[in-house]
Amino acid sequence: MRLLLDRFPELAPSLWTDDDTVEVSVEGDGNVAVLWRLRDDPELNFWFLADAAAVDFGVGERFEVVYHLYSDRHPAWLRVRARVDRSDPHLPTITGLWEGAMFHEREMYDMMGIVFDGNRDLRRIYMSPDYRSFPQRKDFLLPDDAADSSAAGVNPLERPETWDLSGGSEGLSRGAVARAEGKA
Amino acid sequence: MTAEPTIRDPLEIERAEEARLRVAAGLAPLPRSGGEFAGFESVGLPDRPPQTDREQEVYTLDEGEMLVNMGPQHPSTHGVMRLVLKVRGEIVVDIDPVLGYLHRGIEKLCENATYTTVMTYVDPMDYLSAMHNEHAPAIAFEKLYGVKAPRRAEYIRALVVELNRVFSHGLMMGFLALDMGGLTPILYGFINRDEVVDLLSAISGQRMLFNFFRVGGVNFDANDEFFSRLGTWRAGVLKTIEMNERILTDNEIFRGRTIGMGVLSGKEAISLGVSGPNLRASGVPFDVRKAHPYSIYPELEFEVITQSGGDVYARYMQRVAELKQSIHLIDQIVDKMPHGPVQAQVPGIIRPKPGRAYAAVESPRGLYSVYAISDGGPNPYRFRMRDPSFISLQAIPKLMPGRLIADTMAVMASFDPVMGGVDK
Amino acid sequence: MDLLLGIGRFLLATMLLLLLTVPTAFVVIQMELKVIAQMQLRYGPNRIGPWGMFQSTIHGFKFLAKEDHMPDQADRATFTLAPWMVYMAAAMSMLVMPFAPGAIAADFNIGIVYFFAVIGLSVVGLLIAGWASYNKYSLLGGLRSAAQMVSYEIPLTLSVVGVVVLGGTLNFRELIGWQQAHGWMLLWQPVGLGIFYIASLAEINRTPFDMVEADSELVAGPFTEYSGMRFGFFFFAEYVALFIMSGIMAALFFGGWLAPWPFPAQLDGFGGTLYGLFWFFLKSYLFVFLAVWLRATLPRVRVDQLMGMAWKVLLPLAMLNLLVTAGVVVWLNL
Amino acid sequence: MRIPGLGILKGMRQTGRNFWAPKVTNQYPESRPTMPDRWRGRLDLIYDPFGEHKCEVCFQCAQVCPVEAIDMSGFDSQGNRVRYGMQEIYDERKDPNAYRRAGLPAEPMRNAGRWEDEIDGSWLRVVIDGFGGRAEALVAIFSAVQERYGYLPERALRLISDTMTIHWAQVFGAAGLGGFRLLPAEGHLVTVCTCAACSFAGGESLLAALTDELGIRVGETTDDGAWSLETSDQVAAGAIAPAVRIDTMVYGPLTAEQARHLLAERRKRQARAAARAGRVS
Repeated sequence: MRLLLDRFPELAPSLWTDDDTVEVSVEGDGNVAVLWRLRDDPELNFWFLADAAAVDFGVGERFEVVYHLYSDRHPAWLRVRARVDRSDPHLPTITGLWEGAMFHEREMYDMMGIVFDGNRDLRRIYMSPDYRSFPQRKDFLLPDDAADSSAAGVNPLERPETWDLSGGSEGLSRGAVARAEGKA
Repeated sequence: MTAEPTIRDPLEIERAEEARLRVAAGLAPLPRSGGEFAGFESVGLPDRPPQTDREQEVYTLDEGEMLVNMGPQHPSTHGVMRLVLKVRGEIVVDIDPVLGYLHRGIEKLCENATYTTVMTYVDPMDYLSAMHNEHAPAIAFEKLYGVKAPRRAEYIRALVVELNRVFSHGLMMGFLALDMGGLTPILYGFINRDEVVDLLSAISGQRMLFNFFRVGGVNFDANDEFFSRLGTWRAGVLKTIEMNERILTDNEIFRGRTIGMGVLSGKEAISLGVSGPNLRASGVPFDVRKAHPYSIYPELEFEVITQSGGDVYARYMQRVAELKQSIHLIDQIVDKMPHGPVQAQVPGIIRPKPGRAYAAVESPRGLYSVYAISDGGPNPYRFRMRDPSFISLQAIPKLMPGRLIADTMAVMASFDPVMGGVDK
Repeated sequence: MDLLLGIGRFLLATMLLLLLTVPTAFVVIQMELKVIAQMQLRYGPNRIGPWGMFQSTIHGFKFLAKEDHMPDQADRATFTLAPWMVYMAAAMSMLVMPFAPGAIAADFNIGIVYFFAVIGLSVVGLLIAGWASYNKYSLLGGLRSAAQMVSYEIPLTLSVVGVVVLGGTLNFRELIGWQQAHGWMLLWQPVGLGIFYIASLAEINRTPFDMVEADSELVAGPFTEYSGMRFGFFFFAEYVALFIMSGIMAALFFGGWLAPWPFPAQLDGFGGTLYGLFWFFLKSYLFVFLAVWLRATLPRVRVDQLMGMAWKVLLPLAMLNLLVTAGVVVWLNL
Repeated sequence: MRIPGLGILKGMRQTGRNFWAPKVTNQYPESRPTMPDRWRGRLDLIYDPFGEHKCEVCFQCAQVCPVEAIDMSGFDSQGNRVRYGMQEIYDERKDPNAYRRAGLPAEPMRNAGRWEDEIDGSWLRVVIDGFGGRAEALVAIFSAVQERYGYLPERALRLISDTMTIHWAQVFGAAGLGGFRLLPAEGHLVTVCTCAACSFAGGESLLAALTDELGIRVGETTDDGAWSLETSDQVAAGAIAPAVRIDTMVYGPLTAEQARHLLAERRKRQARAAARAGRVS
């Protein structure tokens, strides 16, 4: 961790540790540079991309693309969070560093609508090519599945007044934003 | 393939081009040509213009090439997956895997479920390693909620997880043989699987979708019935595996088809994100159980097995070796099994403090990880699962060009993908 | 009068043989179901009839009851012709089959030539089935069948030429007579036997050479688009061909209808026919059993390995075998 | 140095040996496997020693089913038909659901607006807040709702479930327990307890008195629909025997005289309420 701080003094404010995780945050387009240095630095050597996932923090908030890295030299997982603007979600691709990030990025594009610039194959992976929504965004609601689930009633997303997807998404986003604030 | 005539009337070319454009734009149905071979080319092309570079590359046909759709309904795609093969005769030129035929949106469903019910949703993902699917969320949620499972619970977890690995690897031997036309090993694999599954149902009450792990422990303690069945199973487990080994390992036809086939170097494998036995078969000693120990694995004695070949045969031998290692681990776990409770005091609906947790386990197919975010509510705010077979699938288009159609099946089976996990 | 009698006898024989193919197929299919099941630690079919004996019969009648479906863009004439051709190739080659003394439908002088000429016809049937179906899998399967059968025909025939040179005849009956006098051909032509067995498995598309309908790769090869009785014909033809190849192998290398001991190697009269039939069927079904056993054990070989084996191993070996045989025959002046 | 063919022979030896080996197939209908004690894969209802279903239609299984696959119906203690299941399979939610899955903008639910119309949501929330939103007060809240509407509308139950964060199945199960009506009905329901304790303590004469007073037999309704009479052996514990339940309230111990008086009181109150309603309208 000390080594990490030596190499990346600019990331120090965002450093956060858990008993088995070290976490840093970068601004959107800084992801490639940071990951590249993390991978190729001989002492850090985070050679394995364990996971790449996107998180939606609700309407009016931000996306985050979260990379989990592994290195033989360090006992902890390294989590790199890259912030993405929600209204204009663009991020440089990391398929140049790890080819295997291709399916990760296609999935993120399919589910969250984040566009990875430079990705050679950015198309839908699960949904059909003519599909228009991004299902894992928080403003994509599933009233039909959720209203009867065991958590029904506690989740403000499933109130009938928020069922209308087209216009009235304020009701839900308030709740989501409030909770996102509580967390972030 | 008959070659198209090279000299043609320009007007005719223009007309043909226009017709093709109309088809691409969805304005006209695909032409129904007669029985001539050229007619095959139009069938199978996507009915819209290609969007990405890669799509352009795959769906543009050169002279003498054609597209073959392998799947979604095909005898050996391990579930419902579609491989679009671009072939020149029998030689595969390119492959485009098309996924999503089994997509159920499990991540989204889990975000609408409580932490306990998540366990039931992840079960049918990678249905051959349901216990591993439950293990990762259990660890992640325990981290989030700040509770530790009792020691006996951890031992029972490790025990059932290794049992699950045994039948999964045993089945892989069978599937690999089946995709190469050998009928018998799969049935011997299922004999073993049935016994393990009965065992697991003796402890969890279910045969396939166990719903056994809980936040802070496991659902049931291991009872006498389980241990007595375990003893019986342990006495005979190596028999079916050795049967399969006798049929396959030294078989000249099997060796001829697998050795040197689909060689994945360690560097490529890392770059592609391949993990688990497939990565170790390429000589990279990366096993989450050792690399980032969880549960009780630090207390057990085992070595990370690797192979040097990186080909289909190495992946097969890696599975066999790991299978025996798992049986060895099961012996150790049963020897060391402590007494005590199996479930910490955790309410039915938990509301962890806001936070993030990442947990990874070594599933039979590789690194299976969960990233969970809590917002203080009863459901996970974000629940992300990384399924190893989803990522390993990317290796197949890299390995296949220049090989034959028949090898596609062998290479794919050697990666042992499970479509339930790939499609989430 | 003689001509009429001959025609009548021929018609009767062909009728009998055609009728014989169906129960033969039933028995072989039943054997395959049951034997593979036993080897896989299963019981196999055991519900229909005593010990499940009528399972394959029900299979056959099931084909009759199924919908006869033809793809829209299939070539109707050839699509219909293909199953017929494949079946006839199998059934016609039974004509020269030496079941027992006095039980050969057509005792040609050139029985062996006739046999290889007719059994090779099935490749045409498979090829046009693959082409007519308007299906890529069918097409690939059809082309595979053409490549495979054409290349295996050569070592198959060459391995038999050794037998013919030794026996000095192309007639099955005389060949069996020669074997009675000199001992089974097995002892004289062991290499030829090996080549013949491997090549015959490839010729009739049996595992491990079932490239043509490789179900994990090509769905069902040329048969993909066939259903109902058309598929039934292919299915039957496949198993009839298996029986025929086993029978021919018994005739060429294992003394045909001869008993394995010389005391009464064959008898005269009607009893002799029965005695011969018994030994012939016993030997044939032993080889059917062997083929089924192979199928239960082995994975499939790949196309290029298959062809490589035909041209690089079997063909030179068969040539060598022929050369040595011919040399020995000339040298010893047999 | 490998001898070619030896591996194949090894495999053939294995399959050949298995040809004679004992078989492992389970011949299902003839020999049934012994399932572990914990086996919970059975899909049938369990019977008690008297041959009755053990299921009490408590909906708990439907509640814990994570994928909401259980759809059940039955009769509650009052003989009302009760049902728990995913309604959207059959009616209003189906179409928007399909639209949304296809990624198209979905119309609002056809019936969504009726939630607040059918019941007075704000009033109900006040009631719930009045009880502090505690789960123990569920029965009291039900009583208030039934007082107002004459039965428990499903929308009200849904709202209670949502507001009090109690699972729907629990709410619905509690509503099925005693005295609550899940379907609209006129009048009052008088239930006389016929359990052993009540019978010994004079339940028979109580029933006779009520039959006489109302002029109907058990299981019948008066001509104006105001009163229904029935018996049950589960009205109350024996401590208050003999007991009578009128709608949701349980009274006891009662003599025949007290029962007549109780009915008269309720009739008066009903008349007053009717008069007040008449004035307002």
